[in-house]
Amino acid sequence: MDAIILQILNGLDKGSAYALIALGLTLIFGTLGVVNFAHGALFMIGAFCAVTLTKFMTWEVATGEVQKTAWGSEVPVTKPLFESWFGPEVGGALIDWSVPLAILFSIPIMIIIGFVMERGLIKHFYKRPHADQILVTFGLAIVLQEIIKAFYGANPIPTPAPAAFKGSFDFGAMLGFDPNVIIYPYWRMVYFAFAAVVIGAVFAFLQFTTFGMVVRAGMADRETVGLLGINIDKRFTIMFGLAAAVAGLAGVMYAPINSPNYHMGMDFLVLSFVVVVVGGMGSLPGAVAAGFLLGILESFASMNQIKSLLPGIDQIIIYLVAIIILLTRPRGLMGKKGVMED
Amino acid sequence: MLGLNKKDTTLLIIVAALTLLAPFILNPFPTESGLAQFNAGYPDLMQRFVIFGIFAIGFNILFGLTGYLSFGHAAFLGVGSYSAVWMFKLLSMNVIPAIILAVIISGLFAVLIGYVSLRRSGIYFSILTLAFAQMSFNLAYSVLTPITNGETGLQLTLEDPRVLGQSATADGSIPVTNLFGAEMRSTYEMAVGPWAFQFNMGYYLCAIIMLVSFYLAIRIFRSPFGMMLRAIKSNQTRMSYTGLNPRPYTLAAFVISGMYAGLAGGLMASMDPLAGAERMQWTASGEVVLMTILGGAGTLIGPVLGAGFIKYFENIFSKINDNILHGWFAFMPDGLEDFVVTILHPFIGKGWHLTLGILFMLVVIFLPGGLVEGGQRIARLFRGKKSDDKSDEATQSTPAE
Amino acid sequence: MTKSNLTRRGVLKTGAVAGAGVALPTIFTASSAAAYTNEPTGSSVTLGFNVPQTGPYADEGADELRAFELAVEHLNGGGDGGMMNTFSSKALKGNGILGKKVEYVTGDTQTKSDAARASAKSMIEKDGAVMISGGSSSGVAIAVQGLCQEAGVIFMAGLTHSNDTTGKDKKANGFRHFFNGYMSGAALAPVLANAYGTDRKAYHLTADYTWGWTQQESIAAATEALGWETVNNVLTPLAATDFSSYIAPVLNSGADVLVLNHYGGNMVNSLTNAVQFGLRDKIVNGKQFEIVVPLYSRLMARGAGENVKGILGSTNWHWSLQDEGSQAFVKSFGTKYGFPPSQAAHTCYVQTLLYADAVERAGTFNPCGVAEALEGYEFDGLGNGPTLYRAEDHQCFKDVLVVRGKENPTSEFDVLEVVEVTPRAQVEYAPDHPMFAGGNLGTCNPGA
Amino acid sequence: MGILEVKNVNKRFGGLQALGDVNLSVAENTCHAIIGPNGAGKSTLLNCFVGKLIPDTGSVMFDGQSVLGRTPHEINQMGISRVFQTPEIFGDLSVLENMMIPIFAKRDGAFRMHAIENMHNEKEIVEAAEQMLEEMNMADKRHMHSASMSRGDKRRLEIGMCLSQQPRLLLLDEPTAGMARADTNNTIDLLKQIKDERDITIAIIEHDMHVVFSLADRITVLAQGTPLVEDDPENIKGNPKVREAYLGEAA
Repeated sequence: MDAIILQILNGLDKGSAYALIALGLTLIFGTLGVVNFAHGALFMIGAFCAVTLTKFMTWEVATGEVQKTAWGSEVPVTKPLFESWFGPEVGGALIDWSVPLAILFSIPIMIIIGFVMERGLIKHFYKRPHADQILVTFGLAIVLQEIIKAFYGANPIPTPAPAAFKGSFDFGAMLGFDPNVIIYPYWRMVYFAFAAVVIGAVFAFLQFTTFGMVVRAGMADRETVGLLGINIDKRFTIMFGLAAAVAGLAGVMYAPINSPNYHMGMDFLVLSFVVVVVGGMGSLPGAVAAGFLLGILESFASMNQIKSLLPGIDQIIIYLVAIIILLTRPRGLMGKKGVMED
Repeated sequence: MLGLNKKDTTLLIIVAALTLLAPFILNPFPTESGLAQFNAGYPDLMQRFVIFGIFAIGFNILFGLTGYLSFGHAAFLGVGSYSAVWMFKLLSMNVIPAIILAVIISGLFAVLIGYVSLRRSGIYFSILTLAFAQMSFNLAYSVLTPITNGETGLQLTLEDPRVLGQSATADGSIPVTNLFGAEMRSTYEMAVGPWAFQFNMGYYLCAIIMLVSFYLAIRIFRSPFGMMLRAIKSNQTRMSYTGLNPRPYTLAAFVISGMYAGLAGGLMASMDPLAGAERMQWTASGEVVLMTILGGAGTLIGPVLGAGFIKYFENIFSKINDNILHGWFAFMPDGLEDFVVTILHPFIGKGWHLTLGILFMLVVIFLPGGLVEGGQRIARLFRGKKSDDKSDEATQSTPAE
Repeated sequence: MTKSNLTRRGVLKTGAVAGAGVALPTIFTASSAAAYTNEPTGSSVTLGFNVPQTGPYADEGADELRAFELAVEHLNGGGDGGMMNTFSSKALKGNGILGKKVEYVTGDTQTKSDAARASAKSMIEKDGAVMISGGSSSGVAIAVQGLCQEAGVIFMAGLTHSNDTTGKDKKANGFRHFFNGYMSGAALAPVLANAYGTDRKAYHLTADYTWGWTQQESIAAATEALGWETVNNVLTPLAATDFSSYIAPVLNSGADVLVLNHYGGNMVNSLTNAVQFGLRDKIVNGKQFEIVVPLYSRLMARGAGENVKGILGSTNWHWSLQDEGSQAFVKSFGTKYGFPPSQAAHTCYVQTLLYADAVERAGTFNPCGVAEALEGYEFDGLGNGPTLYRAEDHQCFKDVLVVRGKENPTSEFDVLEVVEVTPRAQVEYAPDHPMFAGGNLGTCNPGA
Repeated sequence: MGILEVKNVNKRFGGLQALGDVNLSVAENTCHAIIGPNGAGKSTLLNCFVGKLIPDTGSVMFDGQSVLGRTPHEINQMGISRVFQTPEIFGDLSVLENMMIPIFAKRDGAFRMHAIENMHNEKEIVEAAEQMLEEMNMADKRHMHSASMSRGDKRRLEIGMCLSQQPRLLLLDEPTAGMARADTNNTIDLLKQIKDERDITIAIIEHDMHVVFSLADRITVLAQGTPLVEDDPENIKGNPKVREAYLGEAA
């Protein structure tokens, strides 16, 4: 029982990341009809927004003193930029909170990146075959990755969460199990809550604003919306910006969970496509549901009891589930007819 | 000739000439010159060109004709390689049984995956194939290690039985792959002036198999079957209301292209008897998709061009380093030399991915029909304005060209 | 800067001049005109450095490449000579190898067996490389080692830690300077027993591929011999990025030590996740919960940030070593690049020098001569104390470092501190040790 | 006994009764029209004939054999061809190729692996296709990319493709929907000609009364999923029930 609760918690957390990425991807799929292989790269750039802010705050500025290094050369003694600006206390606190602060910093950046991508490139590919879209967005993803690699190298970069969120909470003790049986890190709880808020905000935005209504109508029937004389172009751009922002936010908050590296987007790309398709093309609730479902199943599959029964099941569970769902439900969990079927 | 019309015969002859003369064509620069870096006429890369050409030709039979985008084709390549290496381990070092087994096993594997995946179309089909291939890869890397030798890749050892051959040669090494005694690695070298050309047995075997595959692909493209496949891509509803069952057609195309992939895998193992699990990863499946689209999906020669393009960058550009750049630009004044090297630095060596990514974007933006369209535009340029209309018509009436 | 002009076939030049446009059938099997594959006949010799330039290990590969460039510079008489001055053998004179100027070509392994072999093949076939070195994973090392055996060139392995490289997959043409899983276990276990006691229950998380398995086997055997109990060993997928579902059940298993048999990105993520779960703040069985990372890479450890503090592991070499050889190497590397070298860089530099030295001593580039010169060779002054290249399996035997994540790092390079230098005698094993059994070195292949 | 016998067909979609107790008999070599207001269930009924839908209860017999549970291509092979509301042709193929495919299907059945056979050896098929194009007055367009033709031409091609299979029953689903007057008249003329010159049964669903009364020998009026009346065209015109349910509304 405790093991199951534990894996549900883990699954919710994994699912949060899957759902957030899949949400943005399905917005682009569903509204714009574009197969965006660069979506993983947007997630990665989000994470690097956090890295960049942390790096900036801790930029080493010379204090004027000089010390000798172990490998023989002399280097100036330095201290972090924010500490020299705001003093060790305020500066230190700001540095500690750099990841949450990066949210503010990343939203405008991601939206601008989304706008530029859509206006400069994706726009010209709406009417092109999916194959061309794959090629151009894949090319773009490689270019974005390589740019990040040129600045930050290939190794992961530690981006810690604020000290207040370090450590874990003992659910076991709270629920009456033995202590230490069900523990869960604070930051992962924050991530889950954050994901829930972002997902809720996106749904509310699409549900309760005129803009959202038009977009939902556009997802259902693009031609009619076009016929109504609504400037769908501008809205597509905004949608792309929104999707980029969601992917970016997912990345920013993910940075403390796993140190970001330049290819983290590619690691998530295939998985997020699977999630979107299992959820059903063009369905936002489907993408979110599939994200959580696959996250939880993946966690269950990594339980020792199950692994000893079916060795290697955790290696393939996601794909296996995807196959089963697609064979039993032709359009995924909540897919709409006719979207991306040809 | 050979049941082909004049245009296709010309194409086949051109391709045959290019492949057979590849050792000359790919080594245009004298060995001692700085530009020798761009020479691609060495056995391993030439083999790779034609082997990936076969892979892409086969993929195009599925994707180019039926429009079904498989994202798991590398699985068949991997299965073909494993089968071939097992044949070398158990039977003999002759490549023929290995290649035959590779084609058969990958064909069976394709029947299995195709039968299930083809129940869905569009992106759902793509994801099903992707899921199967990723499962194969993940299992091959871990749980199936006794069969696949996991991370390292399946390789030959001195202890292999090789019932029809020998476990080890007289001098205690592992025997090499051969075709009835002719070693795949044997290379004839020819020096002409400052040039050096290498003629490799393995390459010519691959090249001939590639030409046969290419010829078969032309026949399939031009056959009633090929027309049916194009009809499926065009309108499946009409297809079934015309009394035709699309499923066996798509399955046949899927299996044929799976067998092409298996053939490529078997050849790869024959040239270099090691089968790595990475061959089955989604990136490898993605690579053949990119090759086909880059060259021009649905065209006969496009996939081969795309395969050559990507493999060239992977093998040639990744080997250029700053040192070599300095060598090229040594004639410049020091400051300028360093400046030029600094500018080029991000695009070479470890930056070959970046160059490739940029080229993907440029090609797809400016040449919507892939490299083949680039070729057509150049041809049109040469032919001049007077024949402009004609060539337009030609491309229009034969969309499969 | 060396001007590399990639001469391969000096041998062909004569023929070419004479033939002047006429095809001259010189040979029919691979380079049979020469005595061995890619025999250097001109004034220079080409080495092939095959390192990961793309993918997750690109930074490690870049560091290896720096070390190679430095080694070539020193071999050709440039720079301050580095470890050539401290090396016990004085055969190298700074005039290249056997008087031939050293040139090199580079390639990208992509950390994939296939790509690595393709790249190595192109170096052998196109560029005429007579030795291949580098690499950052065991799969790649074993694949390339097999290729070099077939092609008849020497392979000087880079970073490869699997027992198999010089165990069941050992090859006569391949040589490994880097230590292995067994040595990690043998060096680490006593230190662990000292620090955490002999009554410990260990929970292993192991990367689900050959390297992970051999390391887990080695560590478990070594720790069990000292009284530890292995509670569980869970295999994790290579592609895993989030290890939460593997780490969460650890506390519940009754284990009080977590052993992470992961490398690179896997290690960074699993360690970060484990610390996130607060495992190290827990008391289990009345003891402080501990985490162990048997194979450390400083470059990668940096990615885990503060999480490595106080965590024990082993490493092949570390720049803070105070012996003369290490100091000389750190100095010349640091002067040239501005930061200290990694263990991967050290191994690659040393392997290049060892190869060059063996050629000098053998008086030939012939792989069989070189192999003979390396087999059973005792040397010192290359940073790891007195070292033996054992003839039976081509594995180097030398001291192993046990390190700990530093509590108060002074710079981003100052991540690890050396806890103990485990003497060579303690990590030695018989060539037919069960963990290394099943292989066959075969005979050296000169190609041709 | 008609060539197509529909008995007690019911079909529900969730709470909606789309078809309720439909009985229908189409006599051989006649043109039978099914008319009715929007949402009367005409298309649902047609889809039950071709294998796209399976009724909840009842039977659909073609020439004495049940079509239920068979796939569209099997039903086509039995001798039923269908023309769609929006012309369904192979847009990426040339007109001649479009015409060849149904002829192949007629000759070779639902699947044949003719992968390396040469098109040049299929003279009979090419000739039959050319001849059909001749009959459809489309011979001059044979090398055109079929997607680039006018809607009227596409319709003509689609009908030709169906006829080339020499079906015993031709199903027409609003063949003139969305057409200009001139195209509509051309289509009517074409269909009349087909009816007169061939031994063929036609079942037509139509909205346009002009078309219906120009072609039909017999008319069934469908309202809310149930047949209201079945009679000859003259009687239908005067039937007050029909006027109320359909024509009245249309007027």
